[in-house]
Amino acid sequence: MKKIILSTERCKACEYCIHFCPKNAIGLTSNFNSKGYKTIAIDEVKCIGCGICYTMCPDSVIEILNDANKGVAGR
Amino acid sequence: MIKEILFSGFGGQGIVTGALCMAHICIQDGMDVTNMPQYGAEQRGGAASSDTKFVAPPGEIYDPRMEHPDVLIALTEHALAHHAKVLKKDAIVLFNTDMGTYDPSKYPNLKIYGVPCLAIGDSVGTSKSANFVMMGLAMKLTGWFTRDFCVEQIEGYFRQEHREKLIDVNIRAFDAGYNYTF
Amino acid sequence: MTKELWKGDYAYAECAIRAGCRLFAGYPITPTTELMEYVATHLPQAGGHCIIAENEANIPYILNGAAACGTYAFTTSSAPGTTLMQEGIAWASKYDIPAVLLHSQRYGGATGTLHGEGQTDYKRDVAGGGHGDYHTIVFAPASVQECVDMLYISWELAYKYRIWVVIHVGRSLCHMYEAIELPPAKSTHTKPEWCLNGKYHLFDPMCELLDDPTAYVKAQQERYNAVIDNEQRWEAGYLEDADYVIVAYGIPGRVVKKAVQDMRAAGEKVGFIRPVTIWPYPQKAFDMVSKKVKGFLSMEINDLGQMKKDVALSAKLANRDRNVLVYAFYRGEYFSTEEVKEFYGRVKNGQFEAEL
Amino acid sequence: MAKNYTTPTVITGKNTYCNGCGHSIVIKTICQLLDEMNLQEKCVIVHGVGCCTMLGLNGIVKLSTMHFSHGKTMAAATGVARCIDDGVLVIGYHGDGDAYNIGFSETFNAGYRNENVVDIVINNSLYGMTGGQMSHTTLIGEWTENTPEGRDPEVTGYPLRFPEMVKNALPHAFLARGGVFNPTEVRKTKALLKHAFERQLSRDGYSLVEILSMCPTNAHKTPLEVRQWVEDEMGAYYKLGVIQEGASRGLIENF
Repeated sequence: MKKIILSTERCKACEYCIHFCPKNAIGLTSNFNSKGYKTIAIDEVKCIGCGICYTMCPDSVIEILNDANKGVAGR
Repeated sequence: MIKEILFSGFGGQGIVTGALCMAHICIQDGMDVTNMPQYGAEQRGGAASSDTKFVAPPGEIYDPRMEHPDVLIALTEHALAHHAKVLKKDAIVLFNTDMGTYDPSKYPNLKIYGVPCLAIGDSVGTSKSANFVMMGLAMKLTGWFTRDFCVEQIEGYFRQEHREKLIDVNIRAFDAGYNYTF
Repeated sequence: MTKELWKGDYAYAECAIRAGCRLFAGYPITPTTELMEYVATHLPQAGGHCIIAENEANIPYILNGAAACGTYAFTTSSAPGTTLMQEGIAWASKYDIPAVLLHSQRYGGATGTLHGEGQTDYKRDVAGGGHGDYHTIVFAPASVQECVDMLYISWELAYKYRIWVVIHVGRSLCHMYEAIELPPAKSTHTKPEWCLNGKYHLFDPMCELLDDPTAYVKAQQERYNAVIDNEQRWEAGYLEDADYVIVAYGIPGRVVKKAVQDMRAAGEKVGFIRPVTIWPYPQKAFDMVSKKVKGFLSMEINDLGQMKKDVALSAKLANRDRNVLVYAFYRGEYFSTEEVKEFYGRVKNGQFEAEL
Repeated sequence: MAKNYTTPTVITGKNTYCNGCGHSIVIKTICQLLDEMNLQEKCVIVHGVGCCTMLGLNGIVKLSTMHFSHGKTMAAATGVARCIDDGVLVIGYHGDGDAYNIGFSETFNAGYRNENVVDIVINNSLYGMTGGQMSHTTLIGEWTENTPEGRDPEVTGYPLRFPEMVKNALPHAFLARGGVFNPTEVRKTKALLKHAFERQLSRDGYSLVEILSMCPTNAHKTPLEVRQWVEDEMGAYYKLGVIQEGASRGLIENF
């Protein structure tokens, strides 16, 4: 079961993730975080867990656990 | 009593080497030594001088630079003209007559000896060992060190510097100077 | 142990290797070129690195990088080269990184000259040299033996206080030969905890500044005050009953000592102070001078009189209730024992006006 | 294959870079690699002065970092590389201004001596921290604060391709150029960095990886516009990929 963790407090709304999502699963919400940026939200149904948004995200907002049983990537 | 010997001439004439070998001889005799070379930007041909001071029994030499030499080995005219005023009264000057002349009347307070040191050096091997010809003569005139001790230490000095091929020619030059008669 | 004849440059190079220096970066410049040549030959044999740097400006950074890893680092240069190095020494104070510089002065500004002895970089070395609030310990030895002894303990002091140490010598001390005893080789030192090893830790003391400025400032002041309290070194004589005290450092200090001994033998009430550290300046020596002292004579080899104000300040601090006169003798040429005596005679007879 | 994408362990989450800044992506990529290669406690980053300074000073990562004066990054990294224990990764991390303008001598000479370091240069074609002035890598015609009419090469010279300049002239271990303007290039860049790290750990010498990056703030555009500009304009002038793959240290006798 896929799990998406968003640290929206870190988000600076650069929209790289939205631009590159192959499934158009990401969008800006109308919520503001404490830095004053609009935050993102991911449609978990559309998401295929490809990790492109994770790769491009400058602020480490997005984490995707495709396999929650497996340890953290690279460890 | 601090003794002082000054080698002076052009760079390349063995000024620094001669004075340093002198310092080596002194330290091997258990004395306190300083040696202060002075040379210009030119590697060869600029005015150079090197001053060796020594004192026995070992005591502190307060001023390591040249003050009032007891002996001047002048390999050029300039060396004599430049340093004559600082020499001690009745200092011994060994002047290289192969490369210039001097007017004894200008230096009444000095004991100047004209020595054709280049020719003497040439006759025993090379004119480049003129510095050791002068050193040999200086040792004879001052009696600071015996001939045998100097020869032994000259050999030791060049061995220490890994320049063994220079030992023989320089000892021959030293002897030629030591045995020179006016 | 018998004394050996060593050229200054070679002696310092050998001493540095024996003291545990394992990284040297240098750039050829008279009169310290021979030091670099010796290090380049012998340091790799001892398992160290000799880096022939591209210019002097980068050398302190190479040293800072190495010293940050706990390695005893060393460089040497002459006046124009050390000027380029000041930036890196100032930056070392950011992380309190310790290293050692042997600075052989030339006489004069710009390229300077090599024909005489000079003390023209006193002002810069004592003040620190670069930007920011920092000091370096500055040794001003007067003989090859003393310089060797200072260099031998330099890294221990540098690491103890986390501060650069500058050995401030004249040209002569590098080129001259003297009969000296070299100290034995030290065993390897343990690297301090603060040094870089690849693990994350707070390496930058300035980070504390962001959290607690007062604590950081207090720590800095305590560190420098400890240096001032503990590391003043000097040689002095005949201070207890001296009417006049002559102050000179480096090789001129030797000349002054000899002149003072001669004058004492002739019945003159004169003493001498030869600062061995010029930062911290040996205030304690001035405190030991007779409170009835009539004046201090500052003697140095430069054109503008760079040390005279330090002498005046120390004289003032030692005699706060009155104005002790300071007579300054400075010129860009060596002076002899006779000239010291003559200067003293003129001061004593009121023929020389006090400058400060 | 199910793969987990998690934030690297050394990233603290505090990030003081502007929105859309390429630095953040590069730093995250480096940290990912450190996690994968298990080097979190065996790494020293010597960074330059400029926006790269925030890497160490602002606590963005929990790594051993140090920095010195403008342009002196590779001089300090030289000292560290010579004296640090074997098996510790030494990274020089700086921008194009630090590496190619003020620090040209240091960068070149560290490579010239073939010091055992990885030099990562973030090329965003301008000085970021000072507010967007021309650097050596500013493109012809590009607007910056001090080239208001666009960069004129007749006056300011031509943009510098440093890796190409030293390519095959010196026995560098590895020269390459990557980019962080799209996910494909980020992943390729990660592979380049990994290769450079491996070459450094096997003590093969100097590696330089230049990375094309975005600076939306000083370009006065949105992150997405700048990303497109980097991909189209900078990518055309600065060719991506491996530029030099040097021999291992033992084999360079006949260089």
